[in-house]
Amino acid sequence: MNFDFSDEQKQMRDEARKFLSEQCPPKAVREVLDGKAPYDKALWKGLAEMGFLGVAIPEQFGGAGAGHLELCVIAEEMGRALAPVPFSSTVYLAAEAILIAGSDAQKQKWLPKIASGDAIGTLALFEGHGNPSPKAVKVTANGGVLNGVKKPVADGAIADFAVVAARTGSSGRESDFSLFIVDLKAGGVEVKSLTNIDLTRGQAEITFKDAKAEPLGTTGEGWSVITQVLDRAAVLMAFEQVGGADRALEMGRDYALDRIAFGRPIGSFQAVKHMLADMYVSATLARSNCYYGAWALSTNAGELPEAAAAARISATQAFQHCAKNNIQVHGGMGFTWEFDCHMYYRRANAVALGLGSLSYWEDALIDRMRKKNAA
Amino acid sequence: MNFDFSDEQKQMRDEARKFLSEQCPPKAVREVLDGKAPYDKALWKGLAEMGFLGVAIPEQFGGAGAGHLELCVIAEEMGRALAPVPFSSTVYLAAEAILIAGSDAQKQKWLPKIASGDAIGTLALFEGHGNPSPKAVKVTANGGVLNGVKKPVADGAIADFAVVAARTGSSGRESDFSLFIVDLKAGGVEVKSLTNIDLTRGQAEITFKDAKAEPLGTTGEGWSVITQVLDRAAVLMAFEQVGGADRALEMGRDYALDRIAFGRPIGSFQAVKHMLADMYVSATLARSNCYYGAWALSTNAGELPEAAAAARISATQAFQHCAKNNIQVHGGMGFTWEFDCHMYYRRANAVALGLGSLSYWEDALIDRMRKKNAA
Amino acid sequence: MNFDDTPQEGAFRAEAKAWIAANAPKQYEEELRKASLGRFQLKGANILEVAKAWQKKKADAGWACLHWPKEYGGRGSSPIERVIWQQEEGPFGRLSSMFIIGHGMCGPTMMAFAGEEQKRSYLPPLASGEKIWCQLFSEPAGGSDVAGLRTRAEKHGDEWVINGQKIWTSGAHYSDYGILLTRTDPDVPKHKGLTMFFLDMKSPGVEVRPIKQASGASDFNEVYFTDVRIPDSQRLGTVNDGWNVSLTTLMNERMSIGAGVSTGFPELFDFCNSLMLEDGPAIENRAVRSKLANWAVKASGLKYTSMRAISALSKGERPGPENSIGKLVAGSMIQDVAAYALDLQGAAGALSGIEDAEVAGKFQAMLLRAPGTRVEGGTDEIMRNIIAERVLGLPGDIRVDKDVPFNKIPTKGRN
Amino acid sequence: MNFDDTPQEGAFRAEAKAWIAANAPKQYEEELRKASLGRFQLKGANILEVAKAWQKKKADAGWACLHWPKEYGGRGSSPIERVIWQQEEGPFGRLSSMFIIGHGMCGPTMMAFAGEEQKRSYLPPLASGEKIWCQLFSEPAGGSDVAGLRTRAEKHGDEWVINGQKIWTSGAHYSDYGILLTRTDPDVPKHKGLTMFFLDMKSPGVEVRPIKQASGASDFNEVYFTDVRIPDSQRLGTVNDGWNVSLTTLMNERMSIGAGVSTGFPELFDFCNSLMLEDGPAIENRAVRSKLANWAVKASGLKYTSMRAISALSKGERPGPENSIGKLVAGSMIQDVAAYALDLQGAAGALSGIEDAEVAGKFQAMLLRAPGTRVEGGTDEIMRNIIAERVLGLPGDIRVDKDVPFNKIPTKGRN
Repeated sequence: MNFDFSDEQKQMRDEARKFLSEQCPPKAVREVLDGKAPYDKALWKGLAEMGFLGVAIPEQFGGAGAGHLELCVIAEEMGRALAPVPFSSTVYLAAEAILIAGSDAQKQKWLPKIASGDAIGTLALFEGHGNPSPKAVKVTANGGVLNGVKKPVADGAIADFAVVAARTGSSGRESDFSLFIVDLKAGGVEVKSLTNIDLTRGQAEITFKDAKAEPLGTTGEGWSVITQVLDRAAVLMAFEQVGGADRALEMGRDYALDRIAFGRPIGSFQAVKHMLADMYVSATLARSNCYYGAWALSTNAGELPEAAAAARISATQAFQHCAKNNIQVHGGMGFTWEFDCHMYYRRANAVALGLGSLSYWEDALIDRMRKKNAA
Repeated sequence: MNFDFSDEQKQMRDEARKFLSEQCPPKAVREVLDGKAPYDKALWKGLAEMGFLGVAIPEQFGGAGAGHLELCVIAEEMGRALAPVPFSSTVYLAAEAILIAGSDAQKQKWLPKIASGDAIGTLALFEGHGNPSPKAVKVTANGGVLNGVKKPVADGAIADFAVVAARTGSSGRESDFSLFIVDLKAGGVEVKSLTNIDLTRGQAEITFKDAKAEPLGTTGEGWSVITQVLDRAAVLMAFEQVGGADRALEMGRDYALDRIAFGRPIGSFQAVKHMLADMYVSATLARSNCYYGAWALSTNAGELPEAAAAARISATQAFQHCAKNNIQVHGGMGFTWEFDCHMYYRRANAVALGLGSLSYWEDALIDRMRKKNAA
Repeated sequence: MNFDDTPQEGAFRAEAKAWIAANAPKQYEEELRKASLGRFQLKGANILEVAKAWQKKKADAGWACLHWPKEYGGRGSSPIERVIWQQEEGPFGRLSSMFIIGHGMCGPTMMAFAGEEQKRSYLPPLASGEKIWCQLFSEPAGGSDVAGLRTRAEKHGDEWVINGQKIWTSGAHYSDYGILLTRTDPDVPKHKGLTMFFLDMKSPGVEVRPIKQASGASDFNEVYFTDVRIPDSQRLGTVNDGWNVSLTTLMNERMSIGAGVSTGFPELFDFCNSLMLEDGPAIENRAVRSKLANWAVKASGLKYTSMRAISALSKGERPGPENSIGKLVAGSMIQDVAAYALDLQGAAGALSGIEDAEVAGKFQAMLLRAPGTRVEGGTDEIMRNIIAERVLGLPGDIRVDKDVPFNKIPTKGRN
Repeated sequence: MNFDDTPQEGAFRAEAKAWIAANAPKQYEEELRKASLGRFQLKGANILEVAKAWQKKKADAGWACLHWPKEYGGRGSSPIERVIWQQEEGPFGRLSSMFIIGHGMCGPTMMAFAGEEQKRSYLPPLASGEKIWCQLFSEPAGGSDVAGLRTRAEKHGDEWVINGQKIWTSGAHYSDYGILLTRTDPDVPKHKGLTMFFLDMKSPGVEVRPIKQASGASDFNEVYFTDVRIPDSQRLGTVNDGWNVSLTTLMNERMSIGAGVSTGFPELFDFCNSLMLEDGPAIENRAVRSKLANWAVKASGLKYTSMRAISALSKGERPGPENSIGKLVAGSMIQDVAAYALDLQGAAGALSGIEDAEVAGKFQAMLLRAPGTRVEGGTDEIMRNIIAERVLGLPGDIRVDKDVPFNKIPTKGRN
């Protein structure tokens, strides 16, 4: 048994951390936070050059062909650095959807562009409030064109293309849904940026008016692909969340060591020590659940649905917990714009929702465990 | 506004506390805990003599005719002292059911006996696992006799009579249910003691085999009476719970002041201080909710259902929280039989269930708030 | 046990109600009612101006600072009358937020320590809202350790010269006066070398800079002092006795009960009553109901704890540190409530624009503002210490700096 | 990343599996599998006898104390082999509970500090279960402050005379030997005046009294020492260096990973899968599902944290204090899980008799036993301190007794 990343994977993590600490310091994140740029283009290019965008894309499609464990390692570092780039939408959602359901031609068209940083992609699934559910999809696909409104779409305002879930039938069953690839720069597409709590990652509303759409995968099998994509993305996003949680914990720990009150470091007060200990506990539990998710993802194990839900729940909780209590450890200073604490708090609360909320995944986990139990 | 007990009521509390500290010290509770007696008969007599058993029973029926606020005050002290007597079953359940639904003759027959300590009563509602629900009642009443099994029945093994919920129809509606008074010492009644986690208060299984039963209230209105009785009992029991919570908090506080570790009182460590502060917070919130419940109970206000549920939830949580963390403050010693901590832990977890579980009342509270909101 | 007014209370309530009905700025009532943590605005109006106008109107009719003596601009009311006023003022009371520091802390401190002439001159315009006061205690290096402040006051003849920096000063940018805690002797232990003053915020050398908060808003300021001169006549209390003076101020802060702490529960309950989830109304979902019930009893517990405190007040009892539970419970609760409201919205819960987000982004604003509530006016940890020490009588934390000269206390944890 | 054995590991696992299949006391397998916290019994059999027989059988075939050197009764196995053994032994491993202290703590301490002849004489029968050892550290006045112990050892010639009282001694009533921490110099600070010994529990003057626990059971004892004589040759480590010796013992305690901490989750999940509530199956109730999901990820998080530790072990890394999270998380979780299982049963949840209660009163027994888990082997608070200090590098608590002679430390908080 070796329930750990390999030395090569750890080396890749070190490289990614070094690269991001140089190319994506908090100052760079703040450029996007403060609205000076929609995302960090230089960083995006750099990530492509490092081979990180295509790490899990096969070599024949322009990627590094490494695998999903390597992608998990990169994801953690992206989360740690709060990288303000459309990594998750492009790599976890769009690329994975194409990898799962794309034709060879589609893979040839999009995957190399993703790996090279030339195409930003996303998944357009949601239509207003609510969680992933076929019932909630109202956008229609008819005669090769889409009509309707998607909202929110992560990184929708900067994306070149989107994988869109649309209704192709009216049987009232899951087989009513199919996926399409839409070139967002083409006609019939209107994109509007939406303000969201995480100012370092954009959200958008996309309106399709007879927008040309190319089917992705078999008609009527869209929902099954969506489910697979969400499970994979859940594991990858969980690594981002654990990276963020760890960094928030570290920030809190460092501050507790440095900051003096009542003549001694605040980290010598049990209230602060134990708060940090509890943050460590939740971050550790999340990391361990994530490792299991990574194993299931990389081996395409039958346990993936359950492992993905567990990783997602645990990492969401840990990041929210660590981010909010990092502010608390910092006291008043943690509540200033100047300190970085709030960037983690914003991100923690935003990524908790993007693939479906905590409640949604809680329910999904028990459903999956129950099925396994019955089987 | 005077959202507090009156000076006379507070004086009654002081009297009750003094009486119980003398007549019901932990040593007396342990007589029952250790199985040496099914309940404290001397204490029961004493409570009757003090007028506490009939405090809310009108004078015409042999009571003190004081009222429910006075009963709340006594209930808190009973909970504080962990009084090992059938007070709650007799006074909150049986007496209240008769007060609400009894004929004048029934009141004349039973209430004076309750007030004088000559009759122990209870409510026989449950039939196996589950919460209060008409669906769960299988015991039938036909031709003046009952058949079926009730379990658990609080204080059932020492009770002289029981108010029994039974099925008198088969329409599938609440109107199928009626209440009866059954003399448990008469024929057709078999009583079996059941072990339960609170060794200071008994539970029993009662089997009725053509047991003679006298209708209590109008046939078909049993469920409405049950609901009223449970709401009233919820407030009264919540006072017991707050009394227990307060005492557990006090025990923890005292131990934290006396016990030295690492050269200083353990109460000087923030982990212990803050645990006790949190216990104080939950006990205080519960007390305030209970006061509102007491007001609603004593004025028979339309807010009673909501107030009773809030008091019940809050007091259940507070007592469970204070009882378990009182053990934690005491460390290893708190886990010995010799220390009294476990008696509060046992009681806290048992009374949390007797009128329906926390989950049941959570659901009830929101139902009631929602109805009020819609109205 | 009852919620009824006494005849006098009833009469007072009727008078207050009638006056408010006739005079309150009704055009803002709806917006004031809908305000929630992190979301408070009046469309097309300047809140400060509206607030000042309302306060002046109240003062002119004798409804300002009710519990203050009449000669200082108050009404000489009993504490319970003040509570009744607050109940009747309802949402319009939210317009008092910029006066809370002045009325609740600076005023009482002036009343206890200023000279009679100063009181007659400074207090009435403070009561009427014509002059706004702020409180200058907190410093970057201080935090929860208020007495660890470093702003120096040095005596030069009849004046004191102030140098240093304050932080978290609410309303400093629109304040006319402030009370200021300074260090006058760094060679003695920290609590023993402090002195309190009041000063004109327009004095030369005072510079106010807004702090941008994590939420993006700016409710607080940093205030820099460069050779600011304060006449010795504006000293409050004796030299080096500032810590005791400040305790009066802080004690009065706690007296301000009934102002009410926001838990977010009423907003969440309303939201759940109208929200449809995938599988039906949110309010019928058992998981939602369980969460709501747990928050409901906290919210009602706080409400009735406050009622109990008011009852104590009406009997002439002094509310104690028990009131610390309000902020402690509400602070982390509103943070959890807001996060859960977003969770119920699914992916769209991240949207925060008034146009795009559910219920105009109310819960998103609440979430971003909430971390501040767990810190301002005493962190959760300080609140638990207060409860443990002052209510339960547990020992204080070990104070390693208690007998150490202030200038010998370390300032950095790691080298 | 994989869960696969290396070829050697696979071969070892196959050998262990085959031997266990052929030799384990299968007649108890079902009961051992169903055991849960607070509920462990073998009908019609004496657990101690069954356990000793199984341990002896293992020892005779070379499967006892795998990681110990062969000359002391072990197998000289690698840490990962020990873990594989535990996995294969499965429910039969629960029969080792009375040997854990001896094998995990006393044995390693003997190995580090006893003479060679003593090791060869005492360790093999300890490994084989023929002799059971206990650990005598805790005292009534000590609690979390282990070094605050008062049991005196005074030198008389070649012997030490012991007087005092120990508490929380697991298995003292069936133990043959014990390791004993004593105070040999009360005039120096507390950590500096301790000395460690091992002794025959049948020595004159040793009296063992069972402690009745809050749960009603008696897993622990008090041990009284009255003029008990121990030869100086049974001293472990130098005089007054007992604290350092005890650290070896306690460090080895933490090395015992993989033993697994009980969270109660599998039991609760099974229960919910079969339970019918008023309105349908419990497992379909959203409130139940939400609670289950939160516990599920804690349980799986602990499971995979343990897997990570085992992987580290198999690479020759030493597991660190990170393992402290297991007991911390599981302790309060099992208490909450048990309380919730009762809640789901409604009023009948209070019943605890095997005949009358749901699932034979398993959760009731768990609830009553659970408070002990939050205390034994280090309270939750001590565990958080360990994580904060040893993992995160935060400062230790302020030690007011560090430089104070032991006999000058106060013993009572209030007068």
